[in-house]
Amino acid sequence: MANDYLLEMRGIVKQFDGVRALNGINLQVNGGECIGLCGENGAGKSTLMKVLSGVYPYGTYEGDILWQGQPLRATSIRETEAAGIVIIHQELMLVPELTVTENLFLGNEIKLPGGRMDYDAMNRRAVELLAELNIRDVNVVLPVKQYGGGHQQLIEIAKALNKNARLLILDEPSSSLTASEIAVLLDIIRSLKANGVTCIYISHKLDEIAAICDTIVTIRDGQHIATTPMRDMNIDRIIAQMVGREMNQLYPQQEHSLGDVVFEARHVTCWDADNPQRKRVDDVSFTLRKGEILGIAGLVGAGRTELVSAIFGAYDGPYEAEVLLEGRRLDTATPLKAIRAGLAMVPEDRKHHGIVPDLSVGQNMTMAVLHEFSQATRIDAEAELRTVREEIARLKLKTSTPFLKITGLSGGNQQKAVLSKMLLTRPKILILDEPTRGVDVGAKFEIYQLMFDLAKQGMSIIMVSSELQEVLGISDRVLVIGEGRVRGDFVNDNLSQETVLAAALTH
Amino acid sequence: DAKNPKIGFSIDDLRLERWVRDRDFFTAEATKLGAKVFVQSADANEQRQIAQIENLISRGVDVLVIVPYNATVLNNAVREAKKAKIKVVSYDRLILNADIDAYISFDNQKVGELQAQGVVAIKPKGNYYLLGGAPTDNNAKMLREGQMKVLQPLIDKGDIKVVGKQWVKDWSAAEAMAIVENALTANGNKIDAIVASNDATAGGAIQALTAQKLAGKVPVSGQDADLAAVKRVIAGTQALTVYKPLKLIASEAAKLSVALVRGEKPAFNAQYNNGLKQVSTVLLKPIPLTKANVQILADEGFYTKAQLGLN
Amino acid sequence: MKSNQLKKLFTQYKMLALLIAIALIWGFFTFKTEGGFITPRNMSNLMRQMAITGIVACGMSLVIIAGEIDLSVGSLLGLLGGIAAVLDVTHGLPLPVNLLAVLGIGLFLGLFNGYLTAYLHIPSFIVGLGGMLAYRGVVLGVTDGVTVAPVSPELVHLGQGYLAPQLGIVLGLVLFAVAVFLTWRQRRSRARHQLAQAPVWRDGLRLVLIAAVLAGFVTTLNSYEGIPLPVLLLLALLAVFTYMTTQTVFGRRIYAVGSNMEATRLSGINVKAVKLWIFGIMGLMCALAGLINTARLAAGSPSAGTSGELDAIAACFIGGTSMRGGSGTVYGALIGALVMASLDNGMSMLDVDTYWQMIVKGFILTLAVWVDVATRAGKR
Amino acid sequence: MKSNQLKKLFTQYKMLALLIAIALIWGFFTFKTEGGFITPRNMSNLMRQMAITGIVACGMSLVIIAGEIDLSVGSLLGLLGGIAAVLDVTHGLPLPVNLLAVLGIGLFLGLFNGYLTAYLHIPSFIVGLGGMLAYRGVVLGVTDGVTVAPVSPELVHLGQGYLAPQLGIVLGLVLFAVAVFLTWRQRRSRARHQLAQAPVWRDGLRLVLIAAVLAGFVTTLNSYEGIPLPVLLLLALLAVFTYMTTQTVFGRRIYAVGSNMEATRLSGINVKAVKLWIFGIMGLMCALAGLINTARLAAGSPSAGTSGELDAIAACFIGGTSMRGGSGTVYGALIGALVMASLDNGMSMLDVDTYWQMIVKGFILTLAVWVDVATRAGKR
Ligand SMILES: Nc1ncnc2c1ncn2[C@@H]1O[C@H](COP(=O)(O)OP(=O)(O)OP(=O)(O)O)[C@@H](O)[C@H]1O
Ligand SMILES: Nc1ncnc2c1ncn2[C@@H]1O[C@H](COP(=O)(O)OP(=O)(O)OP(=O)(O)O)[C@@H](O)[C@H]1O
Ligand SMILES: O[C@@H]1[C@@H](O)[C@H](O)OC[C@H]1O
Ligand SMILES: [Mg+2]
Ligand SMILES: [Mg+2]
Repeated sequence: MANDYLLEMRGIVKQFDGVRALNGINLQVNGGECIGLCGENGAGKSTLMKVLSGVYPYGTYEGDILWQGQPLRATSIRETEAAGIVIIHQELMLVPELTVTENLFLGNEIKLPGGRMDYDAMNRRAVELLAELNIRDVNVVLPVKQYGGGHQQLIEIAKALNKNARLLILDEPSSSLTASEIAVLLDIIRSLKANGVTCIYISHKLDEIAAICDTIVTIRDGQHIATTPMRDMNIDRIIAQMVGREMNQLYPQQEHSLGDVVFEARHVTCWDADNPQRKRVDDVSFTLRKGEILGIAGLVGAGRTELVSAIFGAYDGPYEAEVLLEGRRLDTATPLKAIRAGLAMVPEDRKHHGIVPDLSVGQNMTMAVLHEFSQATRIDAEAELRTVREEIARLKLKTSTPFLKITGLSGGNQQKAVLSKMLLTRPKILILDEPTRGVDVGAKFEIYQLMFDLAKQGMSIIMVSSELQEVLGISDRVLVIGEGRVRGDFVNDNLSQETVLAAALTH
Repeated sequence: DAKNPKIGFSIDDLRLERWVRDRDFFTAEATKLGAKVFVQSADANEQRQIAQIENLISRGVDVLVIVPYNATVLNNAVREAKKAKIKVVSYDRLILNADIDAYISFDNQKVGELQAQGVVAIKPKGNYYLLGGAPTDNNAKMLREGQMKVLQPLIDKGDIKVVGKQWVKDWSAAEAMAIVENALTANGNKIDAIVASNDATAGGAIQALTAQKLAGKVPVSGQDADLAAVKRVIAGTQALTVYKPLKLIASEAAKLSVALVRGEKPAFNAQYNNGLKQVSTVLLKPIPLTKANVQILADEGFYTKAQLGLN
Repeated sequence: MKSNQLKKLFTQYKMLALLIAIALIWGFFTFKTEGGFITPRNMSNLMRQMAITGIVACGMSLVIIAGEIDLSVGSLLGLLGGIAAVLDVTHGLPLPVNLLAVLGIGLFLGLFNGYLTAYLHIPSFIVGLGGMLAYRGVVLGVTDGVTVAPVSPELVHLGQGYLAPQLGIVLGLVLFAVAVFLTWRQRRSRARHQLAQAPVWRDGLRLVLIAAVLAGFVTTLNSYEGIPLPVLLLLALLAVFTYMTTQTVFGRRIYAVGSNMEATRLSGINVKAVKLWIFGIMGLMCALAGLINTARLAAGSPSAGTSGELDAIAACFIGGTSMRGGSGTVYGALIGALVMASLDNGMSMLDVDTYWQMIVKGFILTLAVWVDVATRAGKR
Repeated sequence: MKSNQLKKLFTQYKMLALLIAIALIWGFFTFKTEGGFITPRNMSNLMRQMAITGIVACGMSLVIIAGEIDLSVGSLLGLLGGIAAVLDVTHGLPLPVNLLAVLGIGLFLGLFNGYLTAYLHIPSFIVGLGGMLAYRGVVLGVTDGVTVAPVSPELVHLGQGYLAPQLGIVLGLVLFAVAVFLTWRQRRSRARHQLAQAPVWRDGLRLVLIAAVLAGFVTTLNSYEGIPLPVLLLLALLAVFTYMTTQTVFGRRIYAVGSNMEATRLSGINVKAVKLWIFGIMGLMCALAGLINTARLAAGSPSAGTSGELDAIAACFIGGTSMRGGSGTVYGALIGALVMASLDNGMSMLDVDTYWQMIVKGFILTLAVWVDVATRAGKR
């Protein structure tokens, strides 16, 4: 069966510890086109691209990859790069201690005889590369850790461009870029396309996809759903394909009444841990009413995580914050004090800040309140188990047994376990930082429902989210943060995305 | 049993040259007497030595011959042996405060005297440095006593000034070298003689002297007649070593052990107080060895002529 | 469920593998020594020889589970043993006072190490390295570089005494009763929570096995002189530590801290305090080990405990404690200590040259960890 | 830009702080020994005494920068020194052949350690622990437990020889020329990249200082006997390693691996190979150190190098290498070694009791790392 696809992936299956992240995916790519790869969080987009780019070497997945009609069985990234496949990873993959130039050329150094770095040549080329991306305020001989997330993302893109790709994979390259930077990026992709480079573009910002992609491929739960030319699509239809149902089902809108102001954060200011001159959060104040769900929106890097960490006493660097609950000033210098005062936070980075991998599901859930189960010194295992079982039932947490190691759960269920850990402390104020990141639709829906239930019972909730629709879908009020400052405070009364975005982007 | 006794030989540290030879001579003689020898080396670690002694006891030996690393810590181990009706012989170094049956050694005080005399013969006056042995070794103290017996009168007379003295951990050459290097510096090289307590430490000292081009000019003593040391004596960088015929002590010890098992009466010629009791002792005579009489070693077959480079 | 059971089986297997390894080692040595290895006297020796490393390994396993390391324990053990000897010999303190003093100092120094690590954020590796030097220095200072002897018979008894045989038998019976009770309680609790129950015959078999081991243990040691006091102490520590790590809040937190310190902190747990106390316990264990060591030597020696940290660390790793923290057991560490002690004892009985002994031990340590790493799921 | 300068200043400060610390230490000892400390002879001793630790520390700093640790180096050094002695004394191999053989074996054993770490994924801590035991065992086997002596004068010369004074002067001049050239090149390159340029007078001052230090170094050593060969070797290694870590592709990859191994791997770099070779180089350094050590003792001693790993590791940490990998310098490690050696030398000249020496060293190590940790920006 001869075909003239540039790339064909057939029946790709990839498992992690028995969980199928990719479940027999097929993908065809024509030379010169730009594919928009869409799917929800956890659909398997990044995993598919990692298989393609050799991060997961041949033999660790099932299925075949045909590159220009020939089987590609790469065992290392070097081989795929040699073939012309280059990937920009979703997570930043820079080496903080090395300079911008050294990062740009990592693995592709220009050498002088004797294995010497040809710094002159590399620096010259680095400046050129960054100029192509319209970046002029980066000094290529300084360590990359001195630059923020947005710049680092651009440096990653430049690193990939430096590799003369035939197929360029961009996995959420724009998540930390400003609008003007995104415009430059899209221009670059257009000119690459004009030069015959094929692209696979992954983004949750569907307008970007609509703007530059020729073909839309959607996947869901590790399976291929559809391949459609963009001209037959619009954003709503992409979403429908992604989630498998209509938008309005996504958010369980439920009425709940708001009480008086119970919580207040005043003058929260955070300084960068590595650079005490720089403010990450600059004098933010806001209030919260009983039973209210406050959505905090903003671009990535706006400082939302820092803001809520500081309130919870978990921020790494120096900070100042004045926190009042029911009119009383709280001491929230450490998470321990915050929890005792009635605050709880589900952190953004589940893997590093949420779960304790060596403990079981149940042990993770009771961690924060374990002392409540202990008589004298001994843990009352039966009481603990009873509580865990109740919680599992209440949150519809899917686990074979409470004794399973938590790493054996799917992301969404891990998230529920972490949520449960915090709910067991019976907080008055619940802070959720990106609570649905990496969570599948069903679980998402359940989490939303739970949030409404809690709000109805009088709990106040602060939810940080990068998904604007989520913010608009469930918040009573929306606080917009930009560059560490409050850029807007809206009551969510048919609030539009445009209004929020405009606020986030104003300077 | 009495006819073919089992002997356990627990040695401090086979990393010191002389003990290797002691082991070989001892085993040879004991085998000749119909005994079987189990050898253990504790590598200068007291805990290991105790464990090894305990293991030898379980092994069912009839007599234990011990070269203690630390003379003071074997009390319990010896008690265990006694409980199992095992005879205990202290070899070369006296085990203190313990109920041992016999001690066999060269007269260590005498060795110390010979060392001091050998050096004094060359440098009757001047600045002396005293390089002692391991602080855990009872012999080191006896040696120092012997040395002082010779030196004290001269010190009192004002002929000799002791500019420094140190104990050398584990009789280590490297440690001795650093000590002497720094002593030379601290005294502006004005050290006229070094009384070193054995050949390993002497080797370190001479290495430090060599760096100052003082080797051969400053007399250094030693003991054991280690091959390297004998070569230094021949080369003139070491003034003397004290030759303790190891074959003699080893075979005497083997005979002594077998005799104890067989209930015979060994020929003791001295008594030492080890803090707990008077220990019956066999004392052997050490021989001072200088360039003039090294050929004894070849004559006695301690080394071959080829080894010594004498033809 | 399946993968879970599989993993559980494997964890059980790992301990089983170690026990089989011990059985093989013992069999080999017994054969080679024509039975000498397995005699009551040698078993008694073996147990006593492993006691000191075992006591330190108990504490060390907590430290490693919590994701830290303590290199100062050898010196600390030496220091505390030295202090015990000085207090006994020079100051003639009565034993109970002496014990209390030494335990107090041990606790204090352990907490000090913990403070440097947890509150001043000096990596524990460095704290240990510094402590290794400094505490050894203090030992030399305290003992004045000479061996402090002879210590009082009461103190010696701690290291060389035995439990009267009758009491040993009673102890064995009590332990067996406890095992029966625990099995019964577990079955009841599993039944109450409708959890899969092991078949009765398997629990029965397990009890029979436990009975056999206990009987063997007690009669063997009794047919020599009884259970040596250090071994008794080790058994008690095993019980206390197992209880602590599996049943108490503090124990659970040790695993949490080692597994993911940041997540633990964000769950409102005072991770610094947890670490502080782990080091405090380590200090207490050093005090106990130091006392036993001084008792065994019947003297306070300035070089006591040298490189004791390595033995303890090796025991933990052989016993399956993970280098990265978060997992491990105290009984694993003790089995590790037993493996090492058996090798030492057997090879020394066989008259194997020291150099071979060291090579074999180094090899076994690396091999054990390699097997552990290689059989863990996941590629990288 | 400002914060950048600040940090740079601080990094410079750290080295400066160390240099000031050395100056204070030297001043103190000079005062206390009434000048004895600062005599050419003692400076020569001091440098020679630090050479072995320095050589090992060069290799160790790479290992630590790459995020690993190697505890086997002390034993490995002893083993390789022992092999050198045996080949020399027993087999009478000519020096060049001997050198090649020992370096080859060192490389091989280093690569073997690296293989276990990088390819079999055994944590380097364990590999080191196992190696520490096993290699020491092999030394005992190879030397048969006896000190192998006397080694040939050629070999001894390696450890005790000196560079002829005239050559020393030439060397000093060449080094100064290199410094001038490098300063000029740096100014040019900074100008090209529009980085803030230090004022000319400051670079000038720096060169004057360098000239003074070089002149002092050469004349001091020359007024004794010349530059000792081990010190020369150390200087050469400093140059090679600095060049390697700052200018070569391999060197930069060491930092990349230690700083973010995953990112490095995903950049298509064979991180396993990088680690393998780092351990290979460590093996080579052990060979050099072992040779020098044997030469210095004029004998192969079975206990040579004992606890050499601790000195080297301490030197790296005092010199500002980060425990977590990714940052550190070779010259920092050498300054760290110099601090330790100065303390050793000075205190022993003052006849300070060993125990105080150990306490002071342990304290200084912990203090140095604490200062490092505490002055790093950030709260936790
Ligand atoms: N290394 C891993 N170990 C275990 N599970 C993994 C691993 N990487 C991914 N997964 C799981 O595989 C599934 C697919 O993840 P993947 O990262 O490919 O999603 P994605 O579509 O890129 O999502 P997102 O939009 O959030 O980036 C998820 O359920 C995730 O939890
Ligand atoms: N992966 C990263 N590596 C380095 N720096 C980052 C990274 N991600 C974010 N940053 C830095 O952190 C700053 C603030 O990030 P923060 O997490 O507070 O943003 P946020 O508003 O919470 O966004 P989000 O949570 O959606 O990522 C950014 O300006 C950026 O400089
Ligand atoms: O022969 C010496 C011996 O008597 C002493 O005890 O230890 C060192 C040896 O050199
Ligand atoms: Mg992804
Ligand atoms: Mg965030």
